[in-house]
Amino acid sequence: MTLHKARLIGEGRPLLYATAGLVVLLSVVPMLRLLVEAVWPSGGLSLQPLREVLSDSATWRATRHSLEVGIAGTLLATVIGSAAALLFTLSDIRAKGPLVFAFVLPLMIPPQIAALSWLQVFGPSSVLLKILGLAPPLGSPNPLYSRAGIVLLLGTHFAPLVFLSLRAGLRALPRDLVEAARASGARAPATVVRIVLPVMMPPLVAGVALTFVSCIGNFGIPALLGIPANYQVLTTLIFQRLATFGPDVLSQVAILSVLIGVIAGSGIAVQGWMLTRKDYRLSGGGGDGLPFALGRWRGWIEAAAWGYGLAVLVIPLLAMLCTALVVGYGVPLTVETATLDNFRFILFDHDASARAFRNSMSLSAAAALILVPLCVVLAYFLVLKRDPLARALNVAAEMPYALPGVVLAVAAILIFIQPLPLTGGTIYNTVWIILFAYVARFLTLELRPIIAGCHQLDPALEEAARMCGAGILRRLWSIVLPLLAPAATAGALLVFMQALNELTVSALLWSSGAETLGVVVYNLESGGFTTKATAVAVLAVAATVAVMLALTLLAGRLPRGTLPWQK
Amino acid sequence: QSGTLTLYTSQPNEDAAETVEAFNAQYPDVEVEVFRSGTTKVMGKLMSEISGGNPQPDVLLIADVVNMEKLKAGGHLMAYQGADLSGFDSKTYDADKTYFGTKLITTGLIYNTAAQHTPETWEDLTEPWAKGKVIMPSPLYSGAAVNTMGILTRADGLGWDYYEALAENDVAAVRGNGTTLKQVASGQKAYGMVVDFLAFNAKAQGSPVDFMVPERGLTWVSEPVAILESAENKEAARAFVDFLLSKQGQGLASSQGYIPAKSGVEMPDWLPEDRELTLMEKDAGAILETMEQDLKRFEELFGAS
Amino acid sequence: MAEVKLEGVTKDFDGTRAVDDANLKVADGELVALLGASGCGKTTLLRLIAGFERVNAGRIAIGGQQVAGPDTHTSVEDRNVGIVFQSYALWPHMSVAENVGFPLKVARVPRSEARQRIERALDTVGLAGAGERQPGTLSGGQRQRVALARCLVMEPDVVLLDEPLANLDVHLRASMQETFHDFHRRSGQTMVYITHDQAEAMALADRVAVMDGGRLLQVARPDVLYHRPATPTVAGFIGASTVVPVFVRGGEMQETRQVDLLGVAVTVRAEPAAPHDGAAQVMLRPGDLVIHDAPSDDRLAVRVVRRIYAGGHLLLRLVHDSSGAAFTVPVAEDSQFGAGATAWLEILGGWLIPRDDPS
Amino acid sequence: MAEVKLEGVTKDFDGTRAVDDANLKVADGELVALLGASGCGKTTLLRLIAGFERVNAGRIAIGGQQVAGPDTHTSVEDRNVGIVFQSYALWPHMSVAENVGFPLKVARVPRSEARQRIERALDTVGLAGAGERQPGTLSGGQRQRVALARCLVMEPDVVLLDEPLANLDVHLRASMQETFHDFHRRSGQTMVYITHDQAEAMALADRVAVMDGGRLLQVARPDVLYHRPATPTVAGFIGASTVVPVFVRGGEMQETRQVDLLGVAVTVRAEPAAPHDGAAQVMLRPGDLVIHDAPSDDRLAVRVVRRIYAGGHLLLRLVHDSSGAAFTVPVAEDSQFGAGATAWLEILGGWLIPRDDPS
Ligand SMILES: Nc1ncnc2c1ncn2[C@@H]1O[C@H](COP(=O)(O)OP(=O)(O)OP(=O)(O)O)[C@@H](O)[C@H]1O
Ligand SMILES: Nc1ncnc2c1ncn2[C@@H]1O[C@H](COP(=O)(O)OP(=O)(O)OP(=O)(O)O)[C@@H](O)[C@H]1O
Ligand SMILES: [Mg+2]
Ligand SMILES: [Mg+2]
Repeated sequence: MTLHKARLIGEGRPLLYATAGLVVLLSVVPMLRLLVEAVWPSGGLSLQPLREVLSDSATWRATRHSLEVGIAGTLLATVIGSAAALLFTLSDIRAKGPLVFAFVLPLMIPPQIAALSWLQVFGPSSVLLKILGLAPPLGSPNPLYSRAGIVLLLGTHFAPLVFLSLRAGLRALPRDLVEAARASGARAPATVVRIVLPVMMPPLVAGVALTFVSCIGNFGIPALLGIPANYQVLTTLIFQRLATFGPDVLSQVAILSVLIGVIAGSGIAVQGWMLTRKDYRLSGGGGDGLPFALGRWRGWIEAAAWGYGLAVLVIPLLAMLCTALVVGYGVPLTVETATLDNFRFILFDHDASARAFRNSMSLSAAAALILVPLCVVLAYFLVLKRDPLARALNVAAEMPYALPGVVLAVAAILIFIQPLPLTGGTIYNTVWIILFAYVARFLTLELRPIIAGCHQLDPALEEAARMCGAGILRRLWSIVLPLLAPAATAGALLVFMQALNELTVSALLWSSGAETLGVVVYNLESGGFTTKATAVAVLAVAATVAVMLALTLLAGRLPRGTLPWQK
Repeated sequence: QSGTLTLYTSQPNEDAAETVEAFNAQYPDVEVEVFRSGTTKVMGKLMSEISGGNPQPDVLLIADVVNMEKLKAGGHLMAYQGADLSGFDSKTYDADKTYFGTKLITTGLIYNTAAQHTPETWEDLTEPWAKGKVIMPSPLYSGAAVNTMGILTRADGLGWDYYEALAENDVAAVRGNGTTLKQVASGQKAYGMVVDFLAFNAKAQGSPVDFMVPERGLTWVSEPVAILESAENKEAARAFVDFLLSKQGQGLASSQGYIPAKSGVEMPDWLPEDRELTLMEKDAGAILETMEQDLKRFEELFGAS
Repeated sequence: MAEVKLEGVTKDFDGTRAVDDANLKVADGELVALLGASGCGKTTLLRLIAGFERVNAGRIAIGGQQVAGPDTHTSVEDRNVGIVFQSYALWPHMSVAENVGFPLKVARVPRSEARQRIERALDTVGLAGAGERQPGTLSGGQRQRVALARCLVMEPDVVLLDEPLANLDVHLRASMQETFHDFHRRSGQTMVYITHDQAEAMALADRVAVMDGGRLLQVARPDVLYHRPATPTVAGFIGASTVVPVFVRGGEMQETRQVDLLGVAVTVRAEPAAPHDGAAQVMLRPGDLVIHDAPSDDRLAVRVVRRIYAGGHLLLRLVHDSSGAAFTVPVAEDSQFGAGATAWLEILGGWLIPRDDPS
Repeated sequence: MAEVKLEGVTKDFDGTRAVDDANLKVADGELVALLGASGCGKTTLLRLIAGFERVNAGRIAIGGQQVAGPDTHTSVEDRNVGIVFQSYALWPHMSVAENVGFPLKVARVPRSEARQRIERALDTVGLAGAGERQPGTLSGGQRQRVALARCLVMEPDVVLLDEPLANLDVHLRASMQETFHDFHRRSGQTMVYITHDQAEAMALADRVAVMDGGRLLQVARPDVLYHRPATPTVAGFIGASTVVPVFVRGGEMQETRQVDLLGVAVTVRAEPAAPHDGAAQVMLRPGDLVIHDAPSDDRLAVRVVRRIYAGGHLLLRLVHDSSGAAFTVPVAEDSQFGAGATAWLEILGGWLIPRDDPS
């Protein structure tokens, strides 16, 4: 018996400290480095930039706008995402697997492409509307260029975050809790509202918090739709500051970033507060519940679900395909104009693309795989051990995701531009700095669902393993991780998809040989090769689908319910 | 010449690659490391590196002088007195020889070939038939657009009245040239202001767009190159600048579809036969000086909400 | 209030038959206890009545209305059945009072009335004042009582209880049995009550249904089950008993038979229709056995294998070595039979079990 | 194998005291049953011994090693205690065999040996062949047996069982009791066994600890608990009994006292140190009571409130109206006392309860 040791270090302390150290490095250090930049630019204390930014009315207008679209977009995403999660998990809707696919994949469609394709479908040049004779005249103002348009795009683009998180939670819902409600006379709507959703608070709130942070930190959508309407949010304001590049630009950017961080952090604080008030531990396992029968509504609801899938996945995807299959942007796709040249070029003639596929695939997969154990350990200490250190890190973990990617990249540069202490080596100008930034940035995407999963764990399951003599690593690996598998996969999938698609971080961090897909798309695009750029994007979606299908082949070896699209 | 030369540039990828290739044909022992991105991102990266105390590039090749001026003011640029500037208009380079224009990238009019009208002048964009159908990059987010705004608002007969008229005519100001091109090519908008090479690339690929040189002339930037004070391989850096300013270098720019800055070099083939190439007057110093007020003014004009 | 009627109800779970051709009629106001070994299908049968599972064959009617059949399936909400789950099924996000009050909220019972009824229900299960606590902080038995209160409060037509007292101590168990008894008498509700405790089943139920391997073996009044079990399994389930193989040697009376029981001649009770010869099985109750410390012709030599203290008296576990038959006989606390000793059993009577178990 | 020693162990949960100054020594190889009402702190005490909770005060030693104290806390993994959880705590992502085999995997037992031990354990609990099933498809009792097997297989120094038989039917319960008994004898392991079933506690345990409101009221051999309970609560917990207030009127012998019991004079057993006068309480067992259908001076008039069928005999619930005292008396199945009738109780003896319950 190791009494002495037990007294000195407690249960799993070294593991916690190691994890905490990593998280500090990933989340706290970049934020601190930015703070230093904000008030200590070029080696001396200066409050001038701070005063300037805080007294600028543009700052507060952008903050208000950020909050407006952030909250409204989150609400929309929550409604869509949770409705879909409930329908696809608890109802007898048909073709659940394909529906889940159709619901998750839009995360892979760059929102600007979705927006453009909608603009096309509902705009002056719409083939469909032209046939119907409903096409608005060329040049008429488009309603998507507005606050409402931004909210719509944010809501639909980030709905999968809520969806995946909630679906992972719903799969652990003990059958008898629903049955007890129904036996109490509650019908499906009352059962869902009064029992299912409240019990599912942890994953739901996790999804909502993630969405909120994503909406606040998103740049692409407000840049596309807000700039023409001169509707400025914090992220576009930061970009503007960088573009027009006044004196102390980095300080100003740092201060604005901190502002975003504060908003995101308060979202997480609200989340923490909501979850500590009540008890959400579920005992007993999930079970194949008797799904709610939709009855005569089933046809209509299925039509609505597929209609939504059509709008957010098929139309943008077709638009991408149409663009990638013609020689020049704007050329209508006909038998004569169709060509595979773009794909041929990307696949065979463009070394950078091949490298980028390799890099992005391995970077995304590596980030997802690194984050799973990291987050499981952190969530374990946070939720099951109620460790104060882990709690403190919980909020910090959010920051790198809330910051605009450019800003995180700036922070990464500031940290790693000087040779590493002790070793004297450097990861600057290598893929490793991108990996660092990815792991830091997407930490929260993995952490939120896993924390939610932890909230629903029956503590006795872990205690039983302790009784068996299993040490902490053993328990985490054999018991906690498999039980959290659905949440972990949901998170890993989010990380993988977001990282594969990501541009803003790697745009500043890549170097020759370390291109990412985003960089290649951007470079092609800005050289005027939109059709080729789109071909890359199409191939990225195809690769994601391939990865998901490959996972399906592994499904037999994974704990039940691990893959969101599995039955 | 040997060693590694680090180049940060906002040139399109293909062009940058060709430039490096041609440079290497002359200096095979210099290994050129290229970081390419949009001007904003290149500058963001560079400023972060400077702030972190370890700037990486030896040579910087970006679209506009405004950023060069700021770097110069910060003391980050090295003067290269020995540069061969014969044939270069003095407007294209810094009098202190810290940066040198390498080519002229112009902004003119673009239109969708399916549109009813063909804009011939800058003023056409304020015509009633163009109302709501015009798009342009916003100077708030694009350096090239700042430049265009600076030139047009200083031109006789245009001035701020012109921008007011544009705002009246519901012109959309978007993030950059890429968006502008796409919107016109896809028919969302009919007319726009855009940089030349994007329009010609698109046209060459078959997009239903065409480029128009307005009667008054084009606005332009000179894509300056500069050597950083902190450059580690100044030798190679000088060689690189020499190459860009040389006849071959300028010829390469021309063959890539840019207007060379050095006189006596062949013009690119896209230049219309029937129209004289005119570049509008430009005072970079003045533009830089009033930039902040101008941006505010622009924001107010186009500030819908 | 309603009668519950099952006809030929069958339920399969991917291949295994959980309930097999069950026929049962629970009269209006009757309390039927379902008794059976673990895994015999009791919970499944209850879930079929409640409507959580669909029947594979057969019909179920509640109050004369068919609720389940080849092509009918009324959903749970519309059956007005109350259920107490074996696993409690308390909602973790609600306080105790909210859990109990949920059926009332669904039924839109006015607040003040709801509050009263919740308090009454909590009082009934001995949890008055615990309304504000969270289920997660309750002990196992406390949780079960909350589940009970939640069912009581909704006053349904049919109440289904899945081992509602399994986690309670004797004390509370006895008083909850009283509660049930009173509650059942007063409300006159039809109840189906699962238990694995035969004493509880006999004490509470009007009739007891004994289940085994998905089948209902016998449904009868407690005393009938006790004295005249239909199969060896039923005999084994109800009260302490030993079932031994015998050979019937005839019998003069309609209701008795002479049998050869492990070499000893015994007169046992039997059904009139029972055969007058051939192999059969006889059930012996502790009351049929007398233990002696000396042999005799009509006594069976057995070995004492264990003395079990049972409070105020001892139980002796006895084994008849050649046949392996085991007996449990109560003796006084100061009995001198020690483990390993030999004793002699006198057999006063028994019951000739009429049928074999269905295989 | 190890002795377990608790000294002054106390545990609070935000304000409420779950375990209060518990002192208990379980000798090496002893089986102690923890008996008590729902919510009295049994599970908490077990979790303290296992190491899942930290003590607020007091010490716990296992095998002479202090494992919990003011500033020691050995973690669970290092205590080598086996636990069977009240809620089973099976891992849903593992098959039955994997659940059972987990402790062996942790201990790096070679595969082939592990397979054998798993099979043996499953066989012991009557689940041979169920190794490949998923816990989610098992019935309640089946799950409990898997949890049991998981504990058996790891052969720990100390085995802690939290109501391991609560969900089993009598049949299986009796046979599992045998299993435990044999297993305990063979392995000689120290065991602490929570149950709310006093019959089980008395049948299995070397000593029984009765708990109430977080306190250990009495720890003693089963027959001592039955005949000489220390407090009214203990008396109520062990076997059927009635506790009535009496007035002591002296007594000649050391071990008996004369008392006035609801107006009737009775001689009861008592501790030598028991007072010779004053108010006290007496416990009456069913064996102390004889029921009559005619009055007499030394008989108590009571009302029959319920007849409970108990298999082969009836239990009569009797109430003495003026005092409210309730009695349960076994009578023959054909007894003529109907509900509502009046009967007369003769009281043969009783036990003078030495202490009151701690408040
Ligand atoms: N969803 C299911 N899928 C597959 N098999 C099931 C399922 N539910 C129950 N079974 C099986 O059906 C049989 C009957 O189970 P049931 O839960 O009805 O037993 P029970 O009589 O209630 O037992 P206990 O007293 O242990 O609760 C068992 O063999 C069980 O394993
Ligand atoms: N984690 C906890 N937080 C707060 N109170 C608790 C907690 N765990 C137990 N309690 C309380 O402590 C007391 C003892 O609980 P415990 O679970 O030990 O009872 P028990 O004797 O095992 O009951 P049962 O027989 O019903 O399982 C109860 O009042 C219970 O509500
Ligand atoms: Mg059951
Ligand atoms: Mg307990």
